[in-house]
Amino acid sequence: ARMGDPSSDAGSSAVLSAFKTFQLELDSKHDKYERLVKLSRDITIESKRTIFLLHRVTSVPNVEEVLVESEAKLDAVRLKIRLIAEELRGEDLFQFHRAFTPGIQEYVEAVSFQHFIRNRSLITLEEVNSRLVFCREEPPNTKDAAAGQQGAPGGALSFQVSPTDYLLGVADLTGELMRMCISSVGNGDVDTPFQLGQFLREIHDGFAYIGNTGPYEVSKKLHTLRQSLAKVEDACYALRVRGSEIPRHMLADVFCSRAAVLDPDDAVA
Amino acid sequence: ARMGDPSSDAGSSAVLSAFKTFQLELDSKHDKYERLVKLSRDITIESKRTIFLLHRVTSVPNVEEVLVESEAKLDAVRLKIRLIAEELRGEDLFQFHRAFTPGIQEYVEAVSFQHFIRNRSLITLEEVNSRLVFCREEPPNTKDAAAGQQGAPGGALSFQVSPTDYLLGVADLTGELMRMCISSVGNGDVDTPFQLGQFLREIHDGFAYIGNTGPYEVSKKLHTLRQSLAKVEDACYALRVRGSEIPRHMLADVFCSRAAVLDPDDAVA
Amino acid sequence: MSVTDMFSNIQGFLSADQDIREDIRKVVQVLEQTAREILTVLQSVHQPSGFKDIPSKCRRARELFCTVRNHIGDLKTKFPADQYYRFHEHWRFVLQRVTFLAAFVVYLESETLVIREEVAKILGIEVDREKGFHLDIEDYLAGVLIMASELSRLAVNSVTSGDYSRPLRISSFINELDSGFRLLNLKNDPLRKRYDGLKYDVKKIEEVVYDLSIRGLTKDPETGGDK
Amino acid sequence: MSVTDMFSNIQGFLSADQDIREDIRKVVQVLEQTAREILTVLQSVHQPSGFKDIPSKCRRARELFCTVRNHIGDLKTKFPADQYYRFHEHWRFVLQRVTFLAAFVVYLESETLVIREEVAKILGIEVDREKGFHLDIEDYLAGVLIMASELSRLAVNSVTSGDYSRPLRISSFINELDSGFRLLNLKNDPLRKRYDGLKYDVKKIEEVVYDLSIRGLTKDPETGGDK
Amino acid sequence: MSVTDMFSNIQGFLSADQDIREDIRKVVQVLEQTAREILTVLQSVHQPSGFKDIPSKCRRARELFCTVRNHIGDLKTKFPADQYYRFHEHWRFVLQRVTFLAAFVVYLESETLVIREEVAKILGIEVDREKGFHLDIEDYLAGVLIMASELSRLAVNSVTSGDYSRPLRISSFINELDSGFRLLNLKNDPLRKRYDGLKYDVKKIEEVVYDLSIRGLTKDPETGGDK
Amino acid sequence: MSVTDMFSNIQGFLSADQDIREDIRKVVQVLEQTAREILTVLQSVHQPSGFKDIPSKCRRARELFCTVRNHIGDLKTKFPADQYYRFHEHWRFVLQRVTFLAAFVVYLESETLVIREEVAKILGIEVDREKGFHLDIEDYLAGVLIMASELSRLAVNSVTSGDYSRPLRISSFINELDSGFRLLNLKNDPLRKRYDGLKYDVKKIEEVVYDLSIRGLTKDPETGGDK
Amino acid sequence: MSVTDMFSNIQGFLSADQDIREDIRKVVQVLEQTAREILTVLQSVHQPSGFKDIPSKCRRARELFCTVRNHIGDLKTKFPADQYYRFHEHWRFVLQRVTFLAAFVVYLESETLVIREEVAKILGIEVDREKGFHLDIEDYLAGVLIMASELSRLAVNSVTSGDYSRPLRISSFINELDSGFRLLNLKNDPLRKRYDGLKYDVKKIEEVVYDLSIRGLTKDPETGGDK
Amino acid sequence: MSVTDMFSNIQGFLSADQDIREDIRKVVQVLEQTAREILTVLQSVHQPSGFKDIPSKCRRARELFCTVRNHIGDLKTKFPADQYYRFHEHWRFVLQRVTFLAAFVVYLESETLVIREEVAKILGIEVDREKGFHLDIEDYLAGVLIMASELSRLAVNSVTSGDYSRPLRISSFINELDSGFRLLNLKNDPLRKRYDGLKYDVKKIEEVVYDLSIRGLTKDPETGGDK
Ligand SMILES: [Mn+2]
Ligand SMILES: [Mn+2]
Repeated sequence: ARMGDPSSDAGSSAVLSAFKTFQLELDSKHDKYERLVKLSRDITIESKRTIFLLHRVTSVPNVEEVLVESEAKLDAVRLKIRLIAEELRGEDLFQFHRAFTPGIQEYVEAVSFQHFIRNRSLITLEEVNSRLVFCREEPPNTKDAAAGQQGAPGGALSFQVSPTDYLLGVADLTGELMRMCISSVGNGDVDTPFQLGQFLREIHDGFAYIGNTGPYEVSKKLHTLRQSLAKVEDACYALRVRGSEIPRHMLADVFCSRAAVLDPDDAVA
Repeated sequence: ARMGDPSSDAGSSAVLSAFKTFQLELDSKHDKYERLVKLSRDITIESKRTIFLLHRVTSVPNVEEVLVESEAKLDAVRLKIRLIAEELRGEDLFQFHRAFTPGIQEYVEAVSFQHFIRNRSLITLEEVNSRLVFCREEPPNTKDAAAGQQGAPGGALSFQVSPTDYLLGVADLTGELMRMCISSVGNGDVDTPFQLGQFLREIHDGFAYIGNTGPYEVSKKLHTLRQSLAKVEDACYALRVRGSEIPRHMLADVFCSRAAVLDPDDAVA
Repeated sequence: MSVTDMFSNIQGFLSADQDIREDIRKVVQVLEQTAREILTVLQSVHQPSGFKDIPSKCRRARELFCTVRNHIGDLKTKFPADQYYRFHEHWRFVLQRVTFLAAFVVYLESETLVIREEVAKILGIEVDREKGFHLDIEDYLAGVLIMASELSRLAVNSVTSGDYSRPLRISSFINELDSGFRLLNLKNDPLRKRYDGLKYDVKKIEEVVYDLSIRGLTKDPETGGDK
Repeated sequence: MSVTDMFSNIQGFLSADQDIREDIRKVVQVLEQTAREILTVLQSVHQPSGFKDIPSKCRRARELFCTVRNHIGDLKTKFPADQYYRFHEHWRFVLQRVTFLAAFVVYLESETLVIREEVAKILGIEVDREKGFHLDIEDYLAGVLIMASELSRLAVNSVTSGDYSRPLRISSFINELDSGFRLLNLKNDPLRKRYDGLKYDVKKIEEVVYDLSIRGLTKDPETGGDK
Repeated sequence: MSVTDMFSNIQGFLSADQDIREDIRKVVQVLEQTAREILTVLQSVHQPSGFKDIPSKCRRARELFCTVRNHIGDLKTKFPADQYYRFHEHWRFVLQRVTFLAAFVVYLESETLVIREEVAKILGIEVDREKGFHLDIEDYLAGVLIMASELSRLAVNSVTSGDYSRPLRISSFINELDSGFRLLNLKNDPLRKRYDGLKYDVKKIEEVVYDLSIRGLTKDPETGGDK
Repeated sequence: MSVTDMFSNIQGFLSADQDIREDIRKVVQVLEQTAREILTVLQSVHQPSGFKDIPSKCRRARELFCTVRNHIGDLKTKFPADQYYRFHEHWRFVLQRVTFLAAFVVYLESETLVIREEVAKILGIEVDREKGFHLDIEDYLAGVLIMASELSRLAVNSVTSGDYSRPLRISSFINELDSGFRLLNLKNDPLRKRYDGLKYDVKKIEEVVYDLSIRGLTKDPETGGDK
Repeated sequence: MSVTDMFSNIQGFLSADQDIREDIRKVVQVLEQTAREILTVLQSVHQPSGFKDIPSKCRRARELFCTVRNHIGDLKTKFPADQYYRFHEHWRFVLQRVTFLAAFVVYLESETLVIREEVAKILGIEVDREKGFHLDIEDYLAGVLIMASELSRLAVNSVTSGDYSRPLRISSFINELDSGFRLLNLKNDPLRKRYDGLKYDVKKIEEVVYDLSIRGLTKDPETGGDK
Repeated sequence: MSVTDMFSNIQGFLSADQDIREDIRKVVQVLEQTAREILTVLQSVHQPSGFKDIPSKCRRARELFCTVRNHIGDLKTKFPADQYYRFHEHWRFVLQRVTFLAAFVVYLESETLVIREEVAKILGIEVDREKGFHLDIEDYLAGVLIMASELSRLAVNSVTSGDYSRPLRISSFINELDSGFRLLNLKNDPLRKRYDGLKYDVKKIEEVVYDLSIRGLTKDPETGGDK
């Protein structure tokens, strides 16, 4: 049962053949890990692009169009997450967690940003996860038979975002909210900044409540979060202060649309 | 007497003309500083080259030749130090200390290395400084008249190495001593390593005595110094241990010269 | 070739490299000096009096760009043409500065965004790496972003000088720039950080426009038309 | 669900997680204490006197492995069985230590490389992840590498104790191990770093063998050697 | 001389040096305390009430400068006169602070830039190095830059106190200062870094002037202004 | 005594020490949890809606301070009374936090600076070290400085919520605090660094007051007169 | 009490504290000086000549410990007895140094491990915290570990000086020490790090013994038998 | 060209750069794999059995260098030829490794120092930067230094295998190499650090030669040697 036994003639090959099986095991693990890293990278890139796209809502007339387009992009991302879920079938999810956590966090950031734009509220972890349940019936370009074999009997394939990844994604979301706030102010949109201020304060208070009881990565992001909040509060403040100067009768005109601000002919009714 | 006085018409030019004189003062200071930095760099390079040259003593038959060559190199370095002394005539030496300290330290390292090879002892600060007194009579390629004007009446021009620069140079010397020790062992020279060990221990004890009462830069070098000492002590140890195996009757032959070790015909008498 | 000869050769190579870097540093230093002079010329547009003779300031700056071209011409001779990236860090910073200055001059002259080709021409360098000493995209973009920040300051000072229409023109220019940058997929690199600063410039300019519009100052005082 | 509720939920999760980690830490601490005791038993083989009764030391170590098994049994109860890798970092270090100790005992007993299955048995754990608390392949290999380093020390001390043949056997054992590891495609991970250390162990042992052979001490003592 | 003797000698030198530094540190500490007191006196000009009696505050500060002169007189006795730069770092910071305070007092009194000679006189020191304890040009300039930053704050608080003309005067003063500094060839040293901060002060003051002008508050109050 | 016996003894000492630290850590953890709860209650004053019922929030915070007192009471029992400074680092951070919270509550209630005696009373501890578990001066000051930063945020958010008079009151409070701190001779320690932050808070609030006054918003809206 | 009065009070407290620290620092400085003198005396045992008169060196060191006791006696008067841990950091380092020196003297005299009680006696301090200025366990252990490293150097230099039996005795002493430390449950603190260094000392000494034994130098030269 | 079009273009450039780096990384990875295989082949020369068929091992290594050439050929296609230094860091490490392997093969075959031209030929690359993908001097020298360390190990193992003449030849080879490096004026860069290591290799080999000579084993075995 032992290797390297000098009494056996094939002793040398015992150790070497053991290491050959180790090699196989290590390689297959590494390969899976690498595949997951690649998927994670793709997810990160696509999520970042979605966020970029979503920032356009502050400058285009048709918000719904942007939301529809972002939904299509996020669908593509979810197909990638499905591939992760397939890789993890039967595995201990945490064994490969480090491989895909950056992508998942970025997805949470993107999907929660979209959710905020649509609903002005924070998407819950349950809502995030509910979009990551994949039916067996619709595998993209795969042979139904093979997929069926892999699937749990009668069950759907699903991916569970961990609370920590959710938290980290939401922490990054606050940076995007800050950027959106600054853009909104620039574009003369006065409602969004105040909504963002309120919302960001709630998230900030939530993180303050968790404090340093969460994992280290969360605490690390608290500083940036606080800076984002300060920028948004400053922006709201600036809007209020400047708004105080508007003659009452002009108010409607000034804020009726972005065009009003830019078109000098309409500026004074 | 004040600038920017709004009552005066030429107020604007008062500030600007003041700043023009500031510019002249700053520029001349910076220029002097830069000239000193360049001199220091030249000194560093030439001193390093001298040290490189001196390391050859462990591998060439004629040590004196190397010493003579190194002396010529150090003379050239001293001419550069003379130029520094000239730049500093009438100045506060410490105002420009940072500009030339690297070069001076490297010179101390080189000259003390040479001194050790020749005398197997530590050059003193006084000895270092005594070589840096420059007679007015022999300025290299300068008009005698001009030099005469600058010189102190009847006095010689001199440069004083500060105790700290001396210390820092000696601290670096220990690294070179360690390298020399390793090379000596490699070349079958058994006396030098023991002399080096003794000498390095004395320097080490000296630095230990000064401890952290010196400037920060000195304390910083203590660790490297201790490592160098350990390497030399290990080398002496190795020599002793190996030497213990030599049959008594062989001793003379083995250590009579480096050639003996390398030439297989002479190895066994 | 003996080992000794070979190592002597090698030492030659190493020394040459150090000399090159020293030479480059010297040229870069005088280039920085010239860049500061151009900046001083252009800075005066922020002064109330400065608004009057922008054209003459631009002419003066254009003259100084001759010196820039000479220095850069000098710089090119200091290292083998195909080792641009080996020494890039040495001139990167100053190249971004002069790009900013070129972009600022062009904006002041024509209120348009200078294209990379034109910056290259002003600096006497190339756009295509293959053709010689060139202007890297990242450096061009960095220069443009520095200008954006200068324009937000200009918008503020225009108002002080009583020019109420310039901020509106700056605003639409900067907005266009911002849209352009949004198209880029910037990594978390220095450029991204600079770009994040652009949003504050946009915001500042919009606040000026806002201040003007609530006071009815956005109309052209004389003729009511666009400039 | 309000933002506050959401964060309360998560806080609940985090607290539970922390409690689990606290429990694990406690068990790991006593496990480390036992590991240190086994080490103390085995360390004495480096002493000149220690060479005489290696078997009795191994027996004593085997007894202490009972305690190890109990502690690990305790550890298993502290977290959900299918979340091994979530808490892996907590016991990774100590698991590598006890693997080393098991491998060392087996080497001392039989001069063979312990296989993963046997380590698992000694520790009372599994080899396959699916079957329960198991021994990760990287942790097994790390433990083996720690032993290699201990063996290079043993080679040195064997000579001191006058045993000149053991270093030769250790040398061939370590060489075989080295060949085995060279088959593996190690990434830039901790294991790779540890494996880089193996080179020093190999070199050290080679030098011991060198010292013996230059003195003619490598010959078999029975058949006409020097000693 | 033995190695031990050599090191004893040097140790003697080092101890003496440390004693000097200790003495200097003590005087510098009380000097800093006085500087803080002067600052407290002058800080009150930022308060709405403070604008009324600037002259009396300046007088009070002038009195405290007597103490400063005494402390500096004390400081001079602590080290050999010709080794100013050897210990420069110890008092550099506080000398810049008191220069700032002197410059601020002079500005408040006369709205002019204090010249170096006058700062030296206020502090009881020299301008020329040869004549004794002197004010380094870099330290003088650093003190002036600290004042610039204080003036940008003063511009803001002037508006709060209803004084709309002071920001305009500060603006033109600071602009002149900025032009002056742009003449200097600053290296990448601390002064350069401080000067980079001046840009923010300039910008801040420009924004105050902007706020005033867009509201028509920059007109002379006597001749038909808003107020 | 044999070496082994001696080390066994020592292990006894070390274990006892580690147990104390473990106990302290546990109490500190729950104390931090309570502190975070109080913070959550008080944070809501930054919300527009939060301004309405500051008194009720303060009452709620006061209730939670009961829990704080209980936890600290518990903490005192965990270590010998005369070893406060041996374990100081463990509770230093949380003590500064709860001091900040106490100071903030008192400010919200009465717009005054809480004195150390009162903080001690709120936390159920002593002021004098000799009398028992006490509040170190440095920790008290650190807590006060954290509050200053919170107040600058409050000034900003007050304006957003339409309360234009609160920033003026905060401004004069912070100015008084600043003068107080200027009396202190702080070393280059963490406290000094925190105090440097106060300058930014002062400036920030001054800018808020500036923004209000240039728009004439500092006047009392009802009566139209100056305050 | 006004804010100003309160801060004046506080300044009083802070000054007193700073004065204490200043006093402590001064005594610690002279204590360090004496420690360095003892070190210089003891360092000479590494010289080939030094081996001859170890006893006289130890006597000289013992004399200098009188001075140490005086300085520490002085130190005790500088702060309230029950605030040992408040100022611990100031003397911690030097206390570990003199503990090392005491341990080294005792080793050189008797080749035994000094116990904490004896160190305390040599230094004129207590073992029990309750009784006065004492020697903390961690500081005692740190001092012992510094000595271990010095002994590994001594083993090397003994061989160089031709003393082949001392390394064997050092080896068994260090092994015993190592076993002792293995009984301790050290946290990831500075002591743990130092202890990790002990492993290298053990290995280093083993290699010295190895070098001696492979050359047959471990045998007693006079009698020719095994020891 | 509109601003939008221009920025779209730019985005294209940026993406291309990232793709290039990704491609390079992939090729470098397989190149490292091949390098490890060659190393495994050559390592066996350290084994006693390995000495017999060095030529066949070298032939096998030479075959594998075909694969190296293919991979490097592949690498060249991944980026524009004149941007070598832009991406240098990506392949620097592996290029030093394969240079070492080439130098080692050549040494084993002919006991000469491979010149840069020959390494370049073995790797299928250029010596002159102008001609294409080339071998930088620093990388060549680094590779040679890695080989020196391998040779010191080979000297030790030669003795173990009973080959007493090889260490002498290695010794004179390494001495020549050392003299060569002494001609270089190395800065304090990575190369200098590696070169410092060479001294230890020299020392190690000299110790082997020394061991052999005091035993009279340095004579040619055929003509009257001991063995
Ligand atoms: Mn983001
Ligand atoms: Mn050196």
